[in-house]
Amino acid sequence: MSGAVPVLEARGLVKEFPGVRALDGASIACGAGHVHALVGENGAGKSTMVRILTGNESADAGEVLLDGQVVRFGGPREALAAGVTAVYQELTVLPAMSVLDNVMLGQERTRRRVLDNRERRRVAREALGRVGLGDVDLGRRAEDLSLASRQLIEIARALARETRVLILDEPTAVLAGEALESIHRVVRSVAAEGIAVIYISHLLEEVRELADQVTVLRDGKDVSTGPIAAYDVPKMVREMVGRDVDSVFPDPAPHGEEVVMSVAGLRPRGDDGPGLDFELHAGEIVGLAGLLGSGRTRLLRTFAGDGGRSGGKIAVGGREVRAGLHAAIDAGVVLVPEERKVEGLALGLPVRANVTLASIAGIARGGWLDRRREKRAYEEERERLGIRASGPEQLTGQLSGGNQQKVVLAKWLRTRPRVLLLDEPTRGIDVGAKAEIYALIRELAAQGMAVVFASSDLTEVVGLSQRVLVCRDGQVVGRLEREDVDPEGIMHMAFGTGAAA
Amino acid sequence: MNRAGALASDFGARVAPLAGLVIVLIAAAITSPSLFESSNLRLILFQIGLIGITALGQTLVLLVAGIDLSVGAVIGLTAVIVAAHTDGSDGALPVAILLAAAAGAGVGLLNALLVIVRGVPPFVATFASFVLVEGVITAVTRGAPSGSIPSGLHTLGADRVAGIPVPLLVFAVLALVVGVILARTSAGRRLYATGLNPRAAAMSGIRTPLVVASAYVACALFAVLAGLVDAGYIGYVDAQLSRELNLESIAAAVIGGVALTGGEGTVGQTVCGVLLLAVLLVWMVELGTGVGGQLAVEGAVILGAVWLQRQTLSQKRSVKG
Amino acid sequence: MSTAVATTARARQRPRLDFSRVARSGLATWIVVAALVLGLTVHDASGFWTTGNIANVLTAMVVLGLVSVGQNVVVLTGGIDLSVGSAATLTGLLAAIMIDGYPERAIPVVIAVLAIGALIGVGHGLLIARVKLPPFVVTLATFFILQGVAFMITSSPTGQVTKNLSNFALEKTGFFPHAFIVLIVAVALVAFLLYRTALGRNVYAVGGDSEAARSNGVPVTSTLVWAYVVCGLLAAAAGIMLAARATIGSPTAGQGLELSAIAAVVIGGSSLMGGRGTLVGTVGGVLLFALIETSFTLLQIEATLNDLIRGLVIIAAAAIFVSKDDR
Amino acid sequence: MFSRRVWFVLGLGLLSALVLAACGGSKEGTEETATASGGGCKPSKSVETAYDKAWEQGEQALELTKLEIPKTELCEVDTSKWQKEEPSGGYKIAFAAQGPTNSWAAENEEAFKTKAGELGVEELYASADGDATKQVDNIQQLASQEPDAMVVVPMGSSITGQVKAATAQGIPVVACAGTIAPSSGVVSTVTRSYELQGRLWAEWIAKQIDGKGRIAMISGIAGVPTAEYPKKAAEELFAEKYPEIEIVSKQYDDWSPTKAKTVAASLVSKNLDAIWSDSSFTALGVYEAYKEAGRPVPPVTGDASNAYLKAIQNADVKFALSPFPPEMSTQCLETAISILKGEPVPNFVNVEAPAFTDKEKEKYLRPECSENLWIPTKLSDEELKSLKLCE
Repeated sequence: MSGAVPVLEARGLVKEFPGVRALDGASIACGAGHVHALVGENGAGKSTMVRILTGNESADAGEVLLDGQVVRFGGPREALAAGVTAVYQELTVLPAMSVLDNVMLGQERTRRRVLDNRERRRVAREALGRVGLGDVDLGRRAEDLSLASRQLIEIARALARETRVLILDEPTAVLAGEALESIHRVVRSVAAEGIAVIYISHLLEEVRELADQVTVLRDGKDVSTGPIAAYDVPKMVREMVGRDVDSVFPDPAPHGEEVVMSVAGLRPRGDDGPGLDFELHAGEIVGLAGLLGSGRTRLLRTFAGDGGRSGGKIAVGGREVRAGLHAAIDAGVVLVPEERKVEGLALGLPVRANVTLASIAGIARGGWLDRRREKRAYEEERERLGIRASGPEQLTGQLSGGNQQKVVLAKWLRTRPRVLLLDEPTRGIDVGAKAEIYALIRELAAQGMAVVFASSDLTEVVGLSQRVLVCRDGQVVGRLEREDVDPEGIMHMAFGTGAAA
Repeated sequence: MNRAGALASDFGARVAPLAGLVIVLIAAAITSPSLFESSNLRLILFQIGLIGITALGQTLVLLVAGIDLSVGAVIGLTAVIVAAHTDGSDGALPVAILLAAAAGAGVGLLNALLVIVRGVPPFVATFASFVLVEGVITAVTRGAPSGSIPSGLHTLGADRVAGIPVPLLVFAVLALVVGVILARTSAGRRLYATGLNPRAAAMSGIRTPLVVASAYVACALFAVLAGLVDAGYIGYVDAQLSRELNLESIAAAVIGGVALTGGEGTVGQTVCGVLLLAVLLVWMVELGTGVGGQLAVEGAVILGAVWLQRQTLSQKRSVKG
Repeated sequence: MSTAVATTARARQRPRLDFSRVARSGLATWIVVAALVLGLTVHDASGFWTTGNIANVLTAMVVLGLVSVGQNVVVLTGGIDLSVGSAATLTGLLAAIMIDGYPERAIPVVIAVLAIGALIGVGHGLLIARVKLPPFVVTLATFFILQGVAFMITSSPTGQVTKNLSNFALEKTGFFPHAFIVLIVAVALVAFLLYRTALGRNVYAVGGDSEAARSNGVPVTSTLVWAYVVCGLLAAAAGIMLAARATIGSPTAGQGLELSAIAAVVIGGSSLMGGRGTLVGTVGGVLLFALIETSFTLLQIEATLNDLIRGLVIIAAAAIFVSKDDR
Repeated sequence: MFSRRVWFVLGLGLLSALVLAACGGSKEGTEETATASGGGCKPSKSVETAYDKAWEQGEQALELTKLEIPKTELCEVDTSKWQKEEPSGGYKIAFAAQGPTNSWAAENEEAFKTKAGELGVEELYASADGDATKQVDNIQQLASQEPDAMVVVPMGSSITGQVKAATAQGIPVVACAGTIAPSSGVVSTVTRSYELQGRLWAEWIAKQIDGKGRIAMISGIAGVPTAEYPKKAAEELFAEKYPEIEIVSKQYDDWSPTKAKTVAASLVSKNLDAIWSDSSFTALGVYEAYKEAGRPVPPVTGDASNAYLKAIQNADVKFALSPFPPEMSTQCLETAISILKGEPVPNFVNVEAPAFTDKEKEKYLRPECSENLWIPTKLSDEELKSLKLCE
């Protein structure tokens, strides 16, 4: 920053919610043309800081400065007008609206109060071009586009504004491969235009590659800040969690010989391919790799009985399982979905109720809930999984992402499943909690549970799996045993560029 | 949020309708002391019973993020069926009640089918079945319901036990039963989970279509019971009443604090709302404000009650950030 | 560009002809309308295709159309307005009372009454957007309050509109009732508002996801207020039309309009969750209702069957064309 | 900032509009004469006599002295301008009816239909479903099918303009079982007089309590003519003649037995001396409510239903009933036909129906018939059976 006044600076931000101090004197300063990474565990206060910087929330104490002048945003509109734009972690693309309308959302161009469609198209086209979506049909509904395109539309929307500070809140959390690269390209070019970028990510390698500066948040405070060169990944992790996390991936125990689930000629609904043959052993951990939309999730869901089959058979413990969610659950095949807030939890229920949601019959006697048994169940799972909640009565919606994920896991573990299916088990979860979940998966496998997980995070796939299936265009195109697993090979298969399979 | 905070705001949400009730009671006591004479009190108690029974059913439907506008039609249907089948004879009553219950359950099932299978918004689905059921009644009775209500139903609608109207007792028992089911059984838990997040509930192995259907059928059956109570209360087929109970049952639950978005609300809150509404209705008649004043005050109280809840709720919500 | 994008795009590109798409575009109701018109033509062409009958259908569309179009704007924001019937009643009554037969007063009173409708909308909008009360409850309350105020003013007919006004409401040229102009103008204005102004885009955005809209700088509060203002204005316009047709003020004139209006909007393919729906569909829904109502008299259908048929048509239309993801 | 601007603009608009509106000018005429046809109405002794007859019957039956008949403009309408040769298929007469929303309407429409069949009239029917807004459209639709004449059972005042449009189109309109504002141009009104009903009940009440005491008034549906006009007539009478009668409470019960009973129950504690009401639903509710409270039932009024007579047949209750007979629709039809034949018709036909008190209850009770029957009925036994009203 070489002494120049930073474009955006926050000093000593404090924000308190009833019972929680989300920010406790956090500061950050970002100069023009720089990419400033903001990292920290979930619940460290990153999102709250973004919400304050963008006027969505007002700080209890501390100040925000723009070009050295103290500003006080009354709402997002004022922040946007001042040139502070954010692209949020949760997509704010409106599915029912066209690409054009989505890019122009909140910044309509009008002439004498009437929409100026020519100008709108021009602006949108230009912004989309800057994110590499130059040839997309402006009239298409956003819901018809891929997740990656929608993420890019969000960025285009920000670029169409007179933006001086661009805040990107985990823009790559849902992306992989080329899509990820294209975002990186966009970020670099935006910074090169002299815009200050605040970049939030859990992918620390990405941060190393992209950022000029980094600020680490922990417990609502900025514990460390400096040029990225001074930080390697282990150091960032150390600062984030306040301790060393040496070995993220413990060594796997060899799996058993018993076949828990066998799949023969399985074709998910809408699939006209040759069908999948596959055996899953007790204690085995299988990773499903592939690009977004490659059919990973669909395959996982077909295992879980959700979505129907075009053909094929699944047997668990030698007994055939009909298609259907309930049949699968009864057979001990359960799915921890990617969208835990949408598909995993009733956020308005207390934690104890979500823990017992799938095994409600187990804590009821003849339909009557046994409160004490339920509390005991909660305590058991809290200990086993290290759920951090204020108590069994806390509303699940108030927990952090990692803890919510643990509650979903707990919900299924109480049904004593034989096959645990996980879709993006650590998406949006911080490093500390990730390690805990990896350890847990290993432990469950060691106890004889079979695990299949799908993930976009290659490190995760490589580190955790004993076997990897690679999907492309809805089919399993490659199988790799642990000793053959390497990231490059997986990518080749996923893109269909290598000689493999 | 810590536990004490959660409890406090929960307490607040619960207290809001109670506070409203107390305010109305005090205002009523000041403006028209005669409201608390025995005959008026009995009337209030009866109103609590009649509105309450329908409001309980409505609560179940609201908890699964639905709404039932066909309640009134089912009440009318019940009276018509009982009158036509028994024509005043007590002997035929049991069968008539079964017929009415079957018809009511049929309407509930129709609602459920439209909502679950076809995904029609509950508001429209139940409005459509309201029109349809009223249509069936008119088509079959040709506008003039035949037969009469057997005197046996009088016990249910107009008798008193120890000075307390039977409908109130029925309501009290039902409220207790529904309250316990919601709070203490796995069925109740499934209902809340389904209302809060149907997708997550289904993914957790809960048969959500069954849960939703049960709520609609139960609501219709409560309406049948309300129809029997009403028929017993007056001893005649009342073709006019039905429309009002639609709105009143919803209003009672909503005043109490049951959310229209599903999964939020308890029977206790509904009971509070019912008490408030029943007192209000009788008080307005007692005041003699005229129909205009009655409607205006009713509207204002609904607004006030929800406003009060909003104040306590806004604290609770802000935690999410 | 990126393969990931391309891959998923290809998988989704296959053209699908499913009901929900058709329903959302608002075409579905027009298919039902066409079927109904065809049926009526086959059944009784000489009765249906008379200038008189067409005028009847168009006339029956006016009041319901006005409130439905207003309702549509509110529904697009994810809201609902249960008070339109009461608002129409009150404004119509006020118009008749204030005009009271003085020709000079007609125009200012019409403006004043429209302003009252708009004020009702501002009230709704502020309670919903600022105080954040649920629209259903707010408008249920005002449904009672506005009808109550109407009854407080009078419970028997009173007031009188001018001859010019009532003539405008009652006269027709051939098959074209003059009052239909009001509906055309209203639909044109609202269409302009929805599709050609920033406000219209914002209405869809707020209905689609109000949090997302807010954080992207869409003025959510004012968008909501404007939506309810449009709804209130059109309810007042409907009230004036009711009064003009009645020639005198009645405290019960608009009762029951709200449910028909909501039904017309939903059957027209708009989602009660907001963000999806078209004006074309809503107008189709209104036409459908007008056709049903006028057919009862045209075909001399046994009166006891009216409600039954009405119920069956609404259920059938809802069950077939209101698609699952529109919930 | 947004809303403040809007408030300002709206407020300003409202204010200026109101100021403008208040500026003088002259009022348009309301065409006070009963017939829009203008000048075709001659005073007629026979019409006046017929009108008074219903009043006299009431006076005698209710044992009232000096029942004051309010001034009404009565005359005989010259109908020659509507005279029309009867077509081979019979006259086509439109009937804008209430629709089968209750037994009164069902009987009303059945009677019309039967009579039309007898007279060889082609009936063109429209149901308003009890809704005035719907009836407005109905009238237009009926008029567009060019009937020879139209009979309207008015649901509310909002139909006035559309009726006017129909009369302007040259269709003679008969208001039936209710009144429509004179500005509508109806040729003749055939109904039991609202004034008669309201005043008859009021005078009887006054007599029961010797002109002083506390009473309540309960009427049907707010804003509906059949409920509002008798109430208005009674209120005027009480105000003029009986200053010592205090009207403690005015309520509506929507003609719902349940509401009637709950409203009456809330009045029990008010120590009323009598209750004025416009229907036997209400009278029934009053009886039930007082009986349940264990209090003596106050004198009550209403129209005449079998349900009420059945309920009180063994009880000692003082009441005065004045029927509002549903089958007056036949008289409406006859009037319409007279108009088409060019015969002079009265501008107002006061439908005769026997008012009676508790002394005559045995005479009018029909124990073999349903509660839904309105008495006394002129429908034949077969018709009653086909409507499932009697055995």
